[in-house]
Amino acid sequence: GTFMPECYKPGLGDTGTIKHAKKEGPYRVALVNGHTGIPWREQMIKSVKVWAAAPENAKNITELKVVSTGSDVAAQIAAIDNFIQAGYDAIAFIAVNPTAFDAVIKRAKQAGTVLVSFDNPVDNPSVLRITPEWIEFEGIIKAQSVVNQMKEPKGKILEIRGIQGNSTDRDRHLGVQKVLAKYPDIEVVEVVGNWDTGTVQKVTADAIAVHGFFDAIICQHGCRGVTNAIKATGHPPVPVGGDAENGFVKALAMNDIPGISVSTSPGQGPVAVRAAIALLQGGEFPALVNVPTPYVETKDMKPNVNYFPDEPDTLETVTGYAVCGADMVFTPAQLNAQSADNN
Amino acid sequence: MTAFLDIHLRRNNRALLAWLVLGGLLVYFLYIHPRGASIGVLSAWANQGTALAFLAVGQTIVVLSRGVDLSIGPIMALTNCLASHLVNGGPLELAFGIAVVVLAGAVCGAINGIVVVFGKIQPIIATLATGAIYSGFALIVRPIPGGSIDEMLSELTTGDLAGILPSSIVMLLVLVCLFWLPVSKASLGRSIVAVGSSEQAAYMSGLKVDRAKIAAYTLSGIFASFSGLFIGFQTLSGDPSIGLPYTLNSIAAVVIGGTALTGGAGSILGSIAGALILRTIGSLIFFTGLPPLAQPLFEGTVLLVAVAFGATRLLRINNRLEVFR
Amino acid sequence: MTEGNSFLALTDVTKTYGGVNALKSVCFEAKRGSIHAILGENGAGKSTLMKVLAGVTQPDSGAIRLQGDNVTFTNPADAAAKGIVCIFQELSIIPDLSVAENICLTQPPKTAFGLIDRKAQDRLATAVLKRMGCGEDIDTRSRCADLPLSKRQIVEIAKAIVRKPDVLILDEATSALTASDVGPVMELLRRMRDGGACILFISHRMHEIEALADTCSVFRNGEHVSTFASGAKTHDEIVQLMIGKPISQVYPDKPAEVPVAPPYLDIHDLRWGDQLKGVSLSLRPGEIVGLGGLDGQGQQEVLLAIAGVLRGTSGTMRVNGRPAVHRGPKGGKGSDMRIALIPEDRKTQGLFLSLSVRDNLTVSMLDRLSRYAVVDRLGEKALVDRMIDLLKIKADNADVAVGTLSGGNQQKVVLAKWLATDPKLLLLMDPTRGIDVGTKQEIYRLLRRLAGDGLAILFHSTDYDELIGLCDRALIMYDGRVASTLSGPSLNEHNILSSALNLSHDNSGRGTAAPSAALAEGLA
Amino acid sequence: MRAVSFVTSFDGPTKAIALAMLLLLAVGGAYYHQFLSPMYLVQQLQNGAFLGIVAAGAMMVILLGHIDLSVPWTITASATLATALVGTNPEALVSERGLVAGLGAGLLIGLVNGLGVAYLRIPSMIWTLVTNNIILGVCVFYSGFYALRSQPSPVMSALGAGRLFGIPCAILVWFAVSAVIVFLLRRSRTGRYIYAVGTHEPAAYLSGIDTRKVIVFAFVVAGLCSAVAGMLLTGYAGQSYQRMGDPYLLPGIAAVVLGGSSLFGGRGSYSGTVAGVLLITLISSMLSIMQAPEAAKQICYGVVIILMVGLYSRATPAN
Ligand SMILES: Nc1ncnc2c1ncn2[C@@H]1O[C@H](COP(=O)(O)OP(=O)(O)OP(=O)(O)O)[C@@H](O)[C@H]1O
Ligand SMILES: Nc1ncnc2c1ncn2[C@@H]1O[C@H](COP(=O)(O)OP(=O)(O)OP(=O)(O)O)[C@@H](O)[C@H]1O
Ligand SMILES: O[C@@H]1[C@@H](O)[C@H](O)OC[C@H]1O
Ligand SMILES: [Mg+2]
Ligand SMILES: [Mg+2]
Repeated sequence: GTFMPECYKPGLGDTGTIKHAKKEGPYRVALVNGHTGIPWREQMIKSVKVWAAAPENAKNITELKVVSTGSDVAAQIAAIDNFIQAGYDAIAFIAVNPTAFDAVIKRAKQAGTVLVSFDNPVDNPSVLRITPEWIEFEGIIKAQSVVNQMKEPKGKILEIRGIQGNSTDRDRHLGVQKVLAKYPDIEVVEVVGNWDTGTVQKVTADAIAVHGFFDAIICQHGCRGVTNAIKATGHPPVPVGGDAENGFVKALAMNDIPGISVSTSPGQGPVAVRAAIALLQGGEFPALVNVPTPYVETKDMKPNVNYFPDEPDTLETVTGYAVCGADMVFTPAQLNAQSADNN
Repeated sequence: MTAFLDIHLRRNNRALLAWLVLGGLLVYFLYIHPRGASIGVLSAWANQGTALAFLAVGQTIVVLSRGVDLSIGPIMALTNCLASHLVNGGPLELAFGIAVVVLAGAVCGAINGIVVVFGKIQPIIATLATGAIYSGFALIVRPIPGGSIDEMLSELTTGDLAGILPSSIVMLLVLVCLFWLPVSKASLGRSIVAVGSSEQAAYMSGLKVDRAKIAAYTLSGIFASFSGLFIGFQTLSGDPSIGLPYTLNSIAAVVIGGTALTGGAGSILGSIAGALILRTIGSLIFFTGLPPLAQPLFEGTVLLVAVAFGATRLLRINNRLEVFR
Repeated sequence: MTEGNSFLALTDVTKTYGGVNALKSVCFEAKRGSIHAILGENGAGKSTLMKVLAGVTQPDSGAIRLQGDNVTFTNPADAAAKGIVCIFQELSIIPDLSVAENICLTQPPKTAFGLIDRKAQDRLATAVLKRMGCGEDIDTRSRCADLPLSKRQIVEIAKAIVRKPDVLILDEATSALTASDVGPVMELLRRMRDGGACILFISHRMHEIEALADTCSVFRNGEHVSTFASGAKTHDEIVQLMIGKPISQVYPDKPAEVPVAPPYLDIHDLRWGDQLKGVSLSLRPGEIVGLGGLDGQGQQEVLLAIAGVLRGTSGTMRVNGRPAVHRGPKGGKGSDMRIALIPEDRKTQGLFLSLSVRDNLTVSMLDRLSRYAVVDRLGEKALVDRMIDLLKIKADNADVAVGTLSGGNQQKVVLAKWLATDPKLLLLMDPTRGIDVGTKQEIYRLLRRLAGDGLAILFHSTDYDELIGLCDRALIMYDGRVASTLSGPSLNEHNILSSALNLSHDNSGRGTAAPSAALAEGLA
Repeated sequence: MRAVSFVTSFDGPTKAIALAMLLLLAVGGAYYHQFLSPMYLVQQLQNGAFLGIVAAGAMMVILLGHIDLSVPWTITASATLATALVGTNPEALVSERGLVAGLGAGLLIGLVNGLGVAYLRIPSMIWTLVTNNIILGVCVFYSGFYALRSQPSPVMSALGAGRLFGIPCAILVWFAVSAVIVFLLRRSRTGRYIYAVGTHEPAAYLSGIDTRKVIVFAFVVAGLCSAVAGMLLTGYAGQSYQRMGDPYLLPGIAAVVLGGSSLFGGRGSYSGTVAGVLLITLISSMLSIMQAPEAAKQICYGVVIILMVGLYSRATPAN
């Protein structure tokens, strides 16, 4: 059977399994992040380090190297190449672009380096890819919940999209379309919020000023901007689907705005690193893994569980994946304590 | 060759300094690299700098004419997206595809030149605007990353030559020699420099100022298309937003390479060194023991030191009026 | 005037800039094989006419005929293609290119592959410079920006003559040349004339015109006033044509003796790099002291050092009795020193060409014109009016961009802006370059009056005539030192010349005939 | 300096932009009559306030012929620092220390920018790029050690999100900043110096202006403006967040140039900058509402800039 199937579920359109030749541990592992200056990514890095520092995990790791290369794809490819050259056993990475890595994946294969691609995965069936199922994430879970929380499934919905030209945005949008297609009485107004709170807030406020009223709002990221705009324009509280940043979840919970917070947790980082180690230990994985998608609707939100009144608004409230084991959930305190003093 | 590619560098030693710094950084990088110096490591190192180096070359030519090209990243992205449709198939198709891609880069560059010259618009804003337009077209050509590019070409250009030299660097130098060297030694190159040094004087002297500027931007577009092609060879695909981090970095490379943004003098080779320096700084974090959250700060600081080197010229100035040059 | 043999003819050329009539229905013609001098006050329209000829400016109306054919030029390249080459008043040297590259800028010699042949280019440039008598002075490989103004002007002339023009226009192209350089240039121009060229020569130096011109045309207020054969009119008659009234004495009388007073400026053993090798001088209030010599002997550097622009100078400097340490013009203009520096190049150092006359006039004294850092606009207006009045600046109004004024009026603005600061020590770097006799006379009188009011004036000039006519004393520099101090009767051409060449001026020193002859011709 | 005109007479670019905006509203209004509603228009002013304040600062350095590329992380860093201090001092007045610290951060960054450009003579385009990277580095590093708070102080909230007599306070802040800038440029000595240094620095130096101080001053003002925008944006969004400054850099520069300022320095009017901000804000809002695809937005944005700037650069030929 595959490794921890309750956590590493085969993804939609899965194409078999992945297994590598077993290697003796402990291992040298690298984590290659792309974009810098994004809280989710920082929390992801901290999560990996908290997890790797736990004695039962540390014993399998001789070296854990974490680098962030920024948004230049050439730099990210070079980072992976260098870790391959340097003989690292496994590399987990968040690709800055899903299609750019075919050549380096080939080189990894030749060198016998295990690659795990997560969060924004590559489009290459020969590496283990761990990702939320974005169509399900944004559609079946978020859009459906928003529709369900509407008084009746008709009227106008505002959909706030992410950065254009990005495949994640496209997949998430497809998810929304798929669900809303079932409701002929729902009209969708699409605007672009670039995953940026301030921009989301402006476009939401503008859309409200022009359209007057929306029956519901679906937002990808930066969704605190939606609740802000609702408040500022005096728009009546309507169901809002959004991200899991503390600020947004707080805003839903504390203002009784119906809605749902859906997220991919930065806990994906350790989930991916653990998979890399398991692969080295001979574990078998579905080639495409869909991590579960945590979500919570407003009515179920609880302080210090789903949101943290004393933590910053940019904290990702879902700090890990409970189904993936007790060691995959991190408290804010643990994350904050994670100092950055060794590699 | 330095002499040819240095276009009246006021102090030739700025480009030389850039190469020395690069040499130092590279040696340090190879030293801390667990694998040490090997052709694989060298190729990976060269590959990650080549796309930026192509852009830096193009940017330098525009800067020499006292312009600046903020559309260089978008042209790179647009040509990369085009390549992901066109650079596939048999040898003829490949040749045709590459020709179209380079032509597209040239056309974008020429449009920049025309907007600057006939629109009488300052280069920064003109190319900011055309850059937005090219980005729009890149999104049309390829709404999300994808497509494919010939793998054989990829291996040829990103691998090594006989296990000695990274082929990317060789290709870079060959293309520079083919496309810029003849220009720099002909009247056109001199006109570009003259315009950058003093546009009014060039005009009064009866030089074809407009033609020189358009040529500079066109060359920049051509080098941007090489960059788009090369990143395509590296990634085997097209991505409409691939150019984003490149535009400002190409300017940084030019400055680090010793070319003054005030035009008229500079060094193409210096800019290549500048580009490689920038990328080597990025590589250093792979194997230093830096905490991950300190890495961006480290990169910034090294960049700061590299840039602050430029200030040492003040120490040699004894006539305060020369400060303003 | 006969239409027949004129090579170049302009008819009814009119050009207006806003309210200014720069050219009013000008008819003008010039022949081949002749040097045709163009004279006129600052702002008479000389440069505008030349710009029309050279394709820089398009006339509002009128026609240009070249060898009988109507021609229109939309840019300088057009004009050059027809054989008209102009050396503009604002130089058109490319600063970052080398001397050789500048000289061969438009038609570089090419190799078989169509690339520039650097060796041939160097040879060509060297040959031209040699013909101009400065074969050794200028290294063809040096960057033009590093050359002093006078050398740049040589390159500019060389650059024009290698193009073998049919019509060569020199718009004050000799204004920055030192006497020693002028001679060979004149000789060259004569040879070109003899070769059939049509040369239009603008200069405010009357002796150059007398020595060179075959024909003279005088312009006044945008109108062509008169054309006559050189020598047909006396100096005074020409001046009268130019300014519309007779002018008697160019230089004001010198006071019998300068009032005794402690020196305002006292410099001892000033050194800077290898350019100043121990300069000592002192200057009393009320004194006008000239600074002369061959070009590049440290005259500019002395003034820059006093103004605090140079770093790393040694020696002592006392201003008003107190040791002076200050860094730059800002410190210099402070109330304890009151130093004003009129820089060498008005376009790049003295003025903000795109800003208004008003802004230029007040920029150096805004600190005194404002309260709590807010500019007092009434006070400003009063000052501007006063300065325009004092120097008789010809401008439509104070709001026009200073770049639109004629060269002479621009120079007056530079002077005015510093006089407005009420200086006690005035450092002038060749302030009358490109300025007409009338204006020169005004400036000389003004300076003398200011000296009379107690101002100390240090005056660097490339025009020896001026040193003799205006200054109480002249310091002649040679190789970073003051070679001699001349005053009274010993302040004469001969002594200036021999000091400049570092020959003792006591004996007749005619041994070195060659350079002296060249110099003498320049001064003639 | 005559070029500075605000209330008395509007210059060419300002008028051209006003016309363009009327045209835009007329065409847009035909699709959605709400584009003409006061609520929508006031909202555009509010949306424009952040960009407007950034552009005011950008203009100061652009008038000198320089550029400030550190805007993104100056905004983010000042906001991050401000909220971090607010978070640890929740009492009402004490928490305003955060606001002061945020503004101080902007000032300090501006000072560093200015010192590098003026005293080290490093080209601003590269120096401010470097400082931007350094600040990013500091912010990422800092967040590794501390649990940062992200709430704005009461004053920040009031200014960023509150209303006074029905007018969003952000607009009033923009107005106040504008008043200061206009006064500075038109009436103060420093304003004159800015135009002089921007026109030709060596001449300014020889005129007895300490050009270095003028440059430093302009960068400090720019840094302050970025910080003010950061404070407002934090109040508006109810939180600080990383990369919050990213959307303001290029539009800020574009607005200034659309408004007729020359990137070579020495020329530009503040009214043009305001008009440029409004045009950019309006276009991007209207295109967004009309659900134009991203490609069309980009192309439209580029074409508008070329048309407008091309139009008046041809109307007023330089020399
Ligand atoms: N007012 C000024 N404006 C612009 N640049 C200046 C100015 N004053 C000096 N500089 C130049 O800046 C550089 C650094 O100045 P430097 O430190 O040598 O001058 P300084 O004599 O120490 O004066 P200061 O103490 O004012 O810095 C020098 O190369 C100088 O030419
Ligand atoms: N570009 C311009 N814009 C406005 N007015 C101008 C411009 N160029 C020249 N003028 C005006 O035209 C008149 C003639 O100027 P021009 O430069 O031809 O004089 P000039 O005879 O060459 O004087 P100078 O001996 O001082 O060089 C002057 O009043 C001048 O102010
Ligand atoms: O998955 C996303 C992650 O990649 C990004 O960095 O932050 C937001 C998340 O939704
Ligand atoms: Mg003239
Ligand atoms: Mg100092």
